[in-house]
Amino acid sequence: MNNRKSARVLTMALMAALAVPLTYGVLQLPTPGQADAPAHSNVSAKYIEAGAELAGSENLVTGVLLNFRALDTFGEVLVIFTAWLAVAAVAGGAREAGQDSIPPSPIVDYVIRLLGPFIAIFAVFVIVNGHVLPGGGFQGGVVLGAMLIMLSLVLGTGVVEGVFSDRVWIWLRAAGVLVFAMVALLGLPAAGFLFGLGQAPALRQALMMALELAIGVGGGAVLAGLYFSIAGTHRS
Amino acid sequence: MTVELFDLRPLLAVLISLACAGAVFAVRENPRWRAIWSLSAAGVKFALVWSMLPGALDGKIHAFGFGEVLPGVAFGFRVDALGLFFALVSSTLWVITTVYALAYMRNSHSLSRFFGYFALCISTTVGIAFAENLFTLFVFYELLTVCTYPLIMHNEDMAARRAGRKYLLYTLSGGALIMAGMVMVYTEAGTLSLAEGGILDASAGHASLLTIFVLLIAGFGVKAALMPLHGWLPAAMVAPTPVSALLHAVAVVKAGVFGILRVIYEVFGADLLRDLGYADWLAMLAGTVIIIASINALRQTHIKARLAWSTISQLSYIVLAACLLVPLGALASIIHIANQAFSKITMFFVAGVIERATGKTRVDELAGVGRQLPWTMTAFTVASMSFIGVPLTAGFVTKWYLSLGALQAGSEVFVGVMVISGLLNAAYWLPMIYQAFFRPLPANRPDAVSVSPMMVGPVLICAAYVILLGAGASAPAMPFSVAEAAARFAIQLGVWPQ
Amino acid sequence: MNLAAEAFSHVDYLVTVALFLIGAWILLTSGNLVKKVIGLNIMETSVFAFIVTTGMIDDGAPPLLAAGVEGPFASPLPHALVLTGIVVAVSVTSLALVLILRVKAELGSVELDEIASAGEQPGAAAPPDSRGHAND
Amino acid sequence: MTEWPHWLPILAVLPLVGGALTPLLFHRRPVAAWFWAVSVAAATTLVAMTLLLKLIASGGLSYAVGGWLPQYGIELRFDEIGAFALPASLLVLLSLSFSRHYVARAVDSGRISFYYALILINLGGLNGFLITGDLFNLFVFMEIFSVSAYALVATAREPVAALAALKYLFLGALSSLLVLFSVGVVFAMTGTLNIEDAAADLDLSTPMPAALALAGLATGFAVKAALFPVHFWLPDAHAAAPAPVSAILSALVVKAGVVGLLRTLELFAGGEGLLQPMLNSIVWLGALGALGGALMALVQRDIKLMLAYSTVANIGYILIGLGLSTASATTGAMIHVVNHAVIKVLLFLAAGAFIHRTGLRCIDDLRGLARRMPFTAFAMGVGLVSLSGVPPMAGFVGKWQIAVGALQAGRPILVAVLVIAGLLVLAFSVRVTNAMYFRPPSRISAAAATEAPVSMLFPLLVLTAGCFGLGMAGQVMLRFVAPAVPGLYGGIP
Repeated sequence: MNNRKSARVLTMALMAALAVPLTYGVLQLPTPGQADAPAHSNVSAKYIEAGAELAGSENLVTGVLLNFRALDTFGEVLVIFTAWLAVAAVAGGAREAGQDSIPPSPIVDYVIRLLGPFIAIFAVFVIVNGHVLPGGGFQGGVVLGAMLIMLSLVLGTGVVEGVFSDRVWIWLRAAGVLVFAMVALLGLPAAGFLFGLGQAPALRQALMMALELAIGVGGGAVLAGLYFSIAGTHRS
Repeated sequence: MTVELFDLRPLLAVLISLACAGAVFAVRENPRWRAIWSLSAAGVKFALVWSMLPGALDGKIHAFGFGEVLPGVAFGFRVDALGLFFALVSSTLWVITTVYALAYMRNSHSLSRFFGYFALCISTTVGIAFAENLFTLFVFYELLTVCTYPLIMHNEDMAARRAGRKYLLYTLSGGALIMAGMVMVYTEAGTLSLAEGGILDASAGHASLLTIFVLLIAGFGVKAALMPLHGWLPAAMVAPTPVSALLHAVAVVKAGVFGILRVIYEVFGADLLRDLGYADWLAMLAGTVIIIASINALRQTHIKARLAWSTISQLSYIVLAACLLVPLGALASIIHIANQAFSKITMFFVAGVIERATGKTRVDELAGVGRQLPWTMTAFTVASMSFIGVPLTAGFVTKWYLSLGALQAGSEVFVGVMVISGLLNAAYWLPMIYQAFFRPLPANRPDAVSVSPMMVGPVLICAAYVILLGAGASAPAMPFSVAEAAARFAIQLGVWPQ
Repeated sequence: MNLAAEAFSHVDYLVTVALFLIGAWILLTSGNLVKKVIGLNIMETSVFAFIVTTGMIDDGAPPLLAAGVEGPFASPLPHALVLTGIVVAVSVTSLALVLILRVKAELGSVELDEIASAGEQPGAAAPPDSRGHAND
Repeated sequence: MTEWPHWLPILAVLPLVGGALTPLLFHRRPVAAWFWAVSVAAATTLVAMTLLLKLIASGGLSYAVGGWLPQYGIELRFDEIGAFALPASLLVLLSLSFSRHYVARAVDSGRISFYYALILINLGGLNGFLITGDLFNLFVFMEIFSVSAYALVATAREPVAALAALKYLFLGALSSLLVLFSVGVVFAMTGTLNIEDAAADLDLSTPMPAALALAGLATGFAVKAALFPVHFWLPDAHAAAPAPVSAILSALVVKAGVVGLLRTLELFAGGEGLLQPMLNSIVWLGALGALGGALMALVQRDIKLMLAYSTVANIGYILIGLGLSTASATTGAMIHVVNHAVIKVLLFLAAGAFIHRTGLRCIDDLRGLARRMPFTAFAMGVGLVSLSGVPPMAGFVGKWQIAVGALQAGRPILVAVLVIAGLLVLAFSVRVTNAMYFRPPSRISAAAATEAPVSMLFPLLVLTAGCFGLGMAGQVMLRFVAPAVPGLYGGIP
């Protein structure tokens, strides 16, 4: 972008050229919020009318995620694991674990240590009640990850990362992918198709719970892993 | 009554020198084995091609098809009279050139690469001769470029690299033009096969027919050194003499001219071209090329440069004869392939001998060479007589039939062109002969180094052939009768002057 | 006249389109790599907002079928899609940040102009071939 | 065994799970990770082969994931376009077998297991992208192979690799967002995400949103396919990446963009009015790309940059074929997708072998290598000759069909473009072969180079045979690909 002036004008023109079809096209879409819009009458109508019994969870979004469109979620879990893989493969320079962070002020230190366990409980609650209340594997995983990052800020990445050995951390991060793969294979006997959870309520419930936990723990471990890599490389 | 015979010989003819090339590459720097491999392959190929002569004489056509690579695009060989004639000339000359090259290149470097690509060249030339359709012809045409490039680059010095680059620039763009032409022929005619003779018809519309004609003629014209596209030929003279001999008498230029013959007779067909009138323009171009190239030859000081320009003008003889679109013209063009090949190769061999024996390469240094190398210079004189068109030599036959053809086609101007070119040829060959024989040897000239018989032998054999072609033109076993068969096939006209 | 009414009812879409353009502008014109990542995130949020609004129903309840909850339910599909989209956004952003760290460590700066100008002198960002020894 | 339908999801899941397991099982054990990666890739190739046999035997295969029919869940479909998974898996297998020694030197030893994991995940994402029949699933698999591609570019040690990967990432993310935005628009208009159902429900009475979605999808996939104006991310990324990675990127990941365009054509098959302007612009951009790419390749000094620009040129050919929408042009384009993949992997691996042995990347430094590394030089020669489309080799088939298609569509200028671009490619091929065969070595490391190890020569040998074989197999592949064409253009003849 060395000749910044002409580049800006060029992008300005591009933006204007882009804006006209975008607005005009979007305006002609069916108005959002109308009950008769195609977005509600087609696939979503089927989910709402028969979704709960078929998917086995009142929270239809989790039903869609884990049951109807399980392949998407498998892809999803894999993308987040690939992100960690990529960061680990690309992070420049050797990463020394166990480097002490700048000690935050004692108040922040004390408050975080106090809140730590409560956040953990909340994370578990969000993961476990995914099929009833809004929440689920990803959301719980993010809360778990946030807690781990907060603690490593206070206690130092070395301490939090030292809780498990490298090998265990990798297995934790891959939990989401592995459990999902196993559930997918289990789908063959259960529902006659890969990624199927079958109609037997007890089995379906157990499988969904396993998935939720795996995605939660996996997601949290990966987010923590991302922070460790970024935090580690920063200092090297 | 042409009978289509399934026969392995065309395929074997191509594969023989391929195998020989492989063997030569494998045998690395062992001169004895290399000589044995090259000569035996040359001999076997010579025998194979000549074994097909009797069959071809009484109308049998040997064919070998591989099947379709793409819909309408097949890979196959079909030995018709025209193809066989070209293969006869090239395989005969290849035996002689191999003998000559073995002697000439004895102390040169990276000889296994030289003789390997030398053999590959001939296998592609025979492949071009036997191609059943434009696609196979194009494949071997491009492979010929790839095989001759290392030969031109043999000396690996600056001049060789520049000549190689120029050669590639011309021939590869020629290949691209043919590719475009081929695509248009395929879309217009639906097939690329040269078997039916005249696959295009007037329904294709003037614009696309003219484009196809220009693309194909220009594409093949590059290798046939038609005037605007000839730039690479004089530059390629830096290559060693056997390579120039092979390139300019047998393989590359003849492939170009052969391609033009195929386009005129088998892709368009004589009748369609007569209606369209494109051939007259090409004839005019060929005529001018004959004159201008001869004038240029006058100005050249190096022997090999003069030979190169004479080749350019001789090639246009063939194109001119073909464009007359009359049976005699076709006969003249086909027979001139042999005449020009043998005469020109004799001259190249002579130039090589002179260079080896006396180290002289310029025209004005030839004073007294006749006394030093009597036999070589007599062969040179015979070849010059053939180019000038003296009776009893090969050149005369072509000029004779070409003039008859021109009269039959009603364009007398080309008879004038024949006469003028004859005079010009005399103008640039006779002084050389005069200097060689009638000027005294300069005093301080060291006496000639003795030259191995393996180099003088081929010179004499080719000179003999030139006379044989001229005198025994209508002898039965002579290639002349094959040329007649080819002409009759090419024109498919009932009337044929006996 | 109906264009204005149409525009009013589609205001949510227009806002997402505006956000999309702002994000694109930042991504394309800012010289600082971190600003580019921010621009990318703005674009991602705008697309997710757009997808969620397609599934919105006026005064509809969220798609949780607990007993006793009636009324039109918002369609659950866009929410599932956006959840997946958000995770993709997180992974792309984290990879981008690590790459920026590496660029900073190896090329000395996160400003494209500085990297470009540093590129000219055969200093930090030497072209790969002249430092071929990396593979010896 | 071929009747078992569950091979289809396994085609995508196997490499993904295999890739995820690699760092778990073989962290810091590079040779074991290599064996694991090669065996997973081999297994995927076998699965792809069984699916191909099933496709030839009993036609297209549709699979409802999780047992849910398209109204509820995701539908996977295996058709002629999906069959590209077989060459893709095979080429990844060959690149993996090549990377054993190359990676040992080019990537830090601790990260080699991550490298193999990323390549397998990339393959899994690509296979998933090829077989999915669902728009959003298409986006998810695109993200999988894109994220792994960005990371793979950055695994190289050179400092410029991180910057190149970053540029690739920004443009890739931008194009993914355009695709996601268009998926949202299609969902808003039809309510479904299945390509087949969406194509049926797409009412073109209000053309503007459909045009918006079409433009978004086309631009997004054009950026992924490195079509001419938006190709500038490709040369830096492919030149900076390690050789096996640039082979996979140039041969497969870029082709996913082309497959995305094919899926868009399927989605909008009903609306000819919409498609025609897009197809025309693709043809002209493709033509510019073909000429521009070949010209840029001619002036490059670094051999990998040269090969990267020639990828842009070949993508130009393919998109000309696609845009022409005549039967022979489209089948020619589809065949050239496969043939170019084989040629480009051969070329990048050969260049990789040179770099591995001599550390030199400049074309002028590769002088005289033919004597020291005869097999690699021969493989590079064959690859360059096929790249330029000389008849008996693989490059000719696609180019011939596209040229014939161009003439049938009544646009002779495109034949000229193809022929001139072919000439330019020939020009730089001659430059490289000239340097390798006819010039004395000018660098010590070139003079002292030794032939590449067997694990590198084996893939080169297989690919050279592939170039010859594919050149001859044009007829078979044409008959195989032909049924896919009517589904693409619907109304247009």
